Amino acid sequence: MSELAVAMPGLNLNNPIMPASGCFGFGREYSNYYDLSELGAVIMKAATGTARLGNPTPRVAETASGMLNAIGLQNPGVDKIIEHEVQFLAAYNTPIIANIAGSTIEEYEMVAAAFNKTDHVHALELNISCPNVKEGGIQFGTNPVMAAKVTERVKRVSKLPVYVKLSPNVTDIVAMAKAVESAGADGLSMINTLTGMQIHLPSKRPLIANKTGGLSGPAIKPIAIRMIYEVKQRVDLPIIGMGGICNAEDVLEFLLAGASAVAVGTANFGNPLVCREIIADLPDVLNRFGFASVQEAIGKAVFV
Amino acid sequence: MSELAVAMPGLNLNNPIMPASGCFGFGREYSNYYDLSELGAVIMKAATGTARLGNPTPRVAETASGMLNAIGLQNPGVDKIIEHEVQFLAAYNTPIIANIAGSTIEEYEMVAAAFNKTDHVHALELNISCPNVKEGGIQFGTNPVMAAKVTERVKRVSKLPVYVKLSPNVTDIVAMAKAVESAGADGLSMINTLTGMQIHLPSKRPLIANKTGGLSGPAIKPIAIRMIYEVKQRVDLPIIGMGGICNAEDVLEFLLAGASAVAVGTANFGNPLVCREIIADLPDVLNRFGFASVQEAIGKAVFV
Amino acid sequence: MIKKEKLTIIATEQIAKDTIEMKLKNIHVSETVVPGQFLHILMEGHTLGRPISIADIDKENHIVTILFKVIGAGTKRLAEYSVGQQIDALGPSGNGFPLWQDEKVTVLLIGGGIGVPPMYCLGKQLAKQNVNVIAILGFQTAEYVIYEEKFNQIAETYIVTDDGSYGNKGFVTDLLDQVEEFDCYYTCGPLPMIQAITGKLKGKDGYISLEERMGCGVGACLACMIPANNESGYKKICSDGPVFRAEEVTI
Amino acid sequence: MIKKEKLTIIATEQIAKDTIEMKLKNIHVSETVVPGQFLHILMEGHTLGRPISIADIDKENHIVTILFKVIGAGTKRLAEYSVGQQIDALGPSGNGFPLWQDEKVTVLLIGGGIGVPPMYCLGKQLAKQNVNVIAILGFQTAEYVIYEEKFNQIAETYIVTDDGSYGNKGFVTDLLDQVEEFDCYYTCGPLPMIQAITGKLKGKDGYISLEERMGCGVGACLACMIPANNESGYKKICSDGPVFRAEEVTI
Ligand SMILES: Cc1cc2nc3c(=O)[nH]c(=O)nc-3n(C[C@H](O)[C@H](O)[C@H](O)COP(=O)(O)OP(=O)(O)OC[C@H]3O[C@@H](n4cnc5c(N)ncnc54)[C@H](O)[C@@H]3O)c2cc1C
Ligand SMILES: Cc1cc2nc3c(=O)[nH]c(=O)nc-3n(C[C@H](O)[C@H](O)[C@H](O)COP(=O)(O)OP(=O)(O)OC[C@H]3O[C@@H](n4cnc5c(N)ncnc54)[C@H](O)[C@@H]3O)c2cc1C
Ligand SMILES: Cc1cc2nc3c(=O)[nH]c(=O)nc-3n(C[C@H](O)[C@H](O)[C@H](O)COP(=O)(O)O)c2cc1C
Ligand SMILES: Cc1cc2nc3c(=O)[nH]c(=O)nc-3n(C[C@H](O)[C@H](O)[C@H](O)COP(=O)(O)O)c2cc1C
Ligand code: FES
Ligand code: FES
Repeated sequence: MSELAVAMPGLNLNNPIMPASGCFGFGREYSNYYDLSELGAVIMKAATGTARLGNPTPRVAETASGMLNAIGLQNPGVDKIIEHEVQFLAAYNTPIIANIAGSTIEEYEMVAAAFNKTDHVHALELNISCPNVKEGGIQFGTNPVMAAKVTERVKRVSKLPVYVKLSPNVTDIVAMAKAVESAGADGLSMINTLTGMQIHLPSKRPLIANKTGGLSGPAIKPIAIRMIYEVKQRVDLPIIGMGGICNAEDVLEFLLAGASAVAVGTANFGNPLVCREIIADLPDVLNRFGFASVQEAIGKAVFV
Repeated sequence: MSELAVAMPGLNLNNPIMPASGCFGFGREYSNYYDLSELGAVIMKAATGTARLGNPTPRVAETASGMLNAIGLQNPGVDKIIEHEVQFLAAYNTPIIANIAGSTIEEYEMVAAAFNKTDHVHALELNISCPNVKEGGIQFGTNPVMAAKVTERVKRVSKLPVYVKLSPNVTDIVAMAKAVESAGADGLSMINTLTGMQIHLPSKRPLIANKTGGLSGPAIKPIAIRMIYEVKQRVDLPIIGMGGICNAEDVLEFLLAGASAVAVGTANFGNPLVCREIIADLPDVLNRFGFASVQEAIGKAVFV
Repeated sequence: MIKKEKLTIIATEQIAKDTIEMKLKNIHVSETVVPGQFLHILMEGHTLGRPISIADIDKENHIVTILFKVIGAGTKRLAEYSVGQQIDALGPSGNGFPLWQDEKVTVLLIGGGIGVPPMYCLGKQLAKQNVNVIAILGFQTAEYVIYEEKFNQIAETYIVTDDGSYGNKGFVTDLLDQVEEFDCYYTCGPLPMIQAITGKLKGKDGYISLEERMGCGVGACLACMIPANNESGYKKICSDGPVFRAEEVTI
Repeated sequence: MIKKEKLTIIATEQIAKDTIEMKLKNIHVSETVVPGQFLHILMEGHTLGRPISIADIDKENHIVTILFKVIGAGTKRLAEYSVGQQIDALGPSGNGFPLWQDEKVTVLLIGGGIGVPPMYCLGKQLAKQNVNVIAILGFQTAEYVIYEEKFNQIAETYIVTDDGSYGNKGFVTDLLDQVEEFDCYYTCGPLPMIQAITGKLKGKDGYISLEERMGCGVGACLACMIPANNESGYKKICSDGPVFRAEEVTI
């Protein structure tokens, strides 16, 4: 196994770097910048049961060392994604992870089941930061019972390993992780964005038309590292870590905290080549800090 | 009433700017930089029942647009604070707010009662981001029942108005605010720091000796604004807003979101004169965005 | 094709109130850019790029000109850059204006405020291709007027200011009836201006250049949507635009 | 007295591996600083100040010199500043070394790595006051050696490197028995070095300069504590230190 390779349920990655869901579309645009086969894997933009148009604009705003977004799950629906986008990505030599979302458990099931139809998707990332319309709009991801239920139901219909993507907007991240672990999750993906708001002074309105948006970028990295650390101490699932990663040093910090692989989101916007550059830099950074391989660095922070 | 003045329970502020607890000590050091009477009020470093030595060092770390701290409530104990520090601050023409902390409800009560002995303290800020040693170390501030209980008990013993300082490390900030409102809180102070971690790559250890620390600074401002917005829609208490404020524009953003006054923490470290400079800039910023006074701007963001 | 490029600043100057003109040297951008395209400028310390239109192209010397108004942290920072420094940008980004090449054609350019620069880039190209160009340029006040002489060289030019402190008083739309017949119009400026223009000129062949807050600048993040009358129901301003046929999108 | 000051960079040069020497002009700092004090350097884009010791003082020309090692984001950024630019800093910060003024006194200065510069500042002052100065300076390797000639002018100087690539091979403590009798020692450098020295020289009159990660740099935030044998049980490095009597604090 090469120094950068990592194996996780359903995923044999040549390296631990993947673009984060929603920050890379379905790869088409970035395929103009470099060969997507260089990536550890690609995590696609969220898929829902039917096409969604998303939120009104503005949908993004810059914040100190971060950004807010409220795209609103805009996507062409799972069938078109499988037909056009998975087809496009399948031409590259890189595993595909499908991020799935829904407004009801039934929609999650339907989307998960749809991905059984293709052989090109290697894992599901279950995005539970969505409001459950049947439960008064409470997010699946902020209630351990609801999170466990949707995980269990998706596991039941899907033939693929399921990585549950945890929301950081919770009092007890370990309780959330444990809930989805006992519901059968194969892995965790963390963290999604923190809910934030910015008010535009001239208009006195929230800058994001949706009022609130998800905070991402380097600003949230300390929160991501803390949550991964906490979960890793108490839960046995492999973790895809994310939140503010910009360079290979950041990747090593996530590996040390307990992530087995990482996703890079917001940083793609400041530099479309960032994933490729991180992959190129990673061997040096590993060696500089005394690791022979990615596998060796996972969870190696010293907490005593 | 002057354009910058604000009245809140127990506090007649000449302006809405106060240094945040823990970021200004007891004012002595910053009194070398400017006259503390210029401040709207001073919020003192947390007081506990007896002297505490705090956490091992390193206690601070820089993060992207923010910092982590785990000072650990180091303070000389409430009696010495009243004797020496309140005495020192009383010489200035600015209201004093005492931040109080404890490991048990009894300690909070004891500290709150102690501040009845002096006439120089105008309000209490109840710091509930402390572990309750009698309840397995769960933070008072992450459990609505515990938060309400400590608020009620402190209200019962204290003659001063009580501003409860909410922790942002919760799933439902509105539930926390409502809990302390019904327990008799006179106001809210929000937000305290978000729990974070940074791993030092050369040593592979958390950079903060306490492992986790509280994230503050501009990085968290969008989270603070969102939480103040959410609480302001549902709870009637006046709010002291804080989290990443660096300049007068930031202050206006907090006022618009619903804060009646603000506290400036981390920014003092980058510029010891920051509170004074914000006070000087605030009239211009209010006027530029069409407000005749601070009072007029409070809660004036348009959310429809 | 859009690429990540380093551009070297060879001149930077304030040419009107809060308005900076910057000349940038770069082979790829200068050789491939067409009027209407923009640079997505990436600056250290800023999470998101700043889209700025190309205002002039000098292919021979490998120079492109941008004009920007200092309105927030990013443009303030950009204004502080000095000659010799390099900036990172994605470019040329987006799709440009369709071009006529016929001396019997008359086009009307309508620019508002900082929407004027891309109109100049377009007008200069059209004039070179022997098209008749008329330009209506609107500014808040006299202090913000830019590129008047340059426009005079390529077009019959009308200036309006909101307060009448320079040129005609009023809005660009006030002049629409006063200019001669045209075959096609192009416009760039604040959204209310564009809405007024497309309203008044309904049925006319027209192209509009739109703005929206952007994330990626390349079409991947779906930040910059505009409702459209196509199958998917939307277009992306960064990659399908910023130039659209007037009736193609819903503004 | 500590103030917030702007200092103008009048020279900046790399003088050893990863090591920058920077000369800064400022009246207040240069006139009031004493050896052992530091500047708490504030840089845009950085939440916290960077404490850097004063390495040399030129009161006549209002210049102070700092030397710093590029180890992270802040010192990297500082190394990019150029002549003419200004930096913000709080200073002079902290308390300096107590000074002797007696030609019968011999002092030993022990500096390790980037702890050498404040030792030079002190040694130069003591030499001026006719004190006999001996200096032991330790570096990782030859590439990091700094200020050797300067020390030769003011002190009997011994250089050691960890790997023997320059001077003696070994640690500064290896030389403690070999130097002549001294009345008092001063030391600044990595904590393990200071611990070894205070251990070996227990009972001797000695002063140590300590480092800790700082928040405010002025004594308000309680970030930079060191356990001490006083009533409160601690001292603050930024405002009570960074210089302490060896037995006053617990390291
Ligand atoms: C296709 C296109 C071409 C443009 N061409 C020009 C030009 O030639 N000259 C010029 O001065 N301006 C132009 N703009 C507007 C310009 O991008 C914004 O003024 C600029 O990004 C503001 O950045 P800031 O950091 O100063 O403002 P801030 O308000 O601090 O910016 C915060 C964020 O909002 C975004 N933003 C703010 N205003 C706008 C806006 N009007 N449109 C899009 N994003 C915005 C910024 O990009 C940034 O992400 C263009 C916009 C688009 C979309
Ligand atoms: C009183 C005092 C005097 C000093 N004098 C000098 C000097 O003359 N020359 C010199 O090169 N260095 C000196 N140092 C160490 C210097 O402050 C750090 O090397 C520097 O702050 C590192 O900043 P960075 O951004 O490059 O590193 P980063 O690791 O990126 O810094 C992150 C944070 O950690 C802090 N930090 C990192 N290392 C240290 C350290 N060793 N001590 C204190 N804080 C640290 C930084 O200030 C910053 O807040 C001194 C430290 C102290 C406390
Ligand atoms: C513009 C944008 C769109 C996003 N869309 C999705 C999405 O569709 N599904 C999802 O699970 N996460 C989505 N995310 C969250 C990211 O995948 C990631 O978890 C988060 O941004 C933290 O990583 P970062 O700081 O590297 O961006 C989105 C983030 C951004 C910035
Ligand atoms: C070094 C430091 C010490 C703090 N100590 C306290 C404290 O003793 N009590 C308290 O309620 N909050 C404390 N806080 C939190 C601040 O008062 C404030 O709520 C938080 O830092 C957010 O504001 P800011 O981003 O402006 O710093 C501390 C913050 C910092 C950075
Ligand atoms: S800015 Fe990302 S799609 Fe247009
Ligand atoms: S750094 Fe704040 S007390 Fe020393």
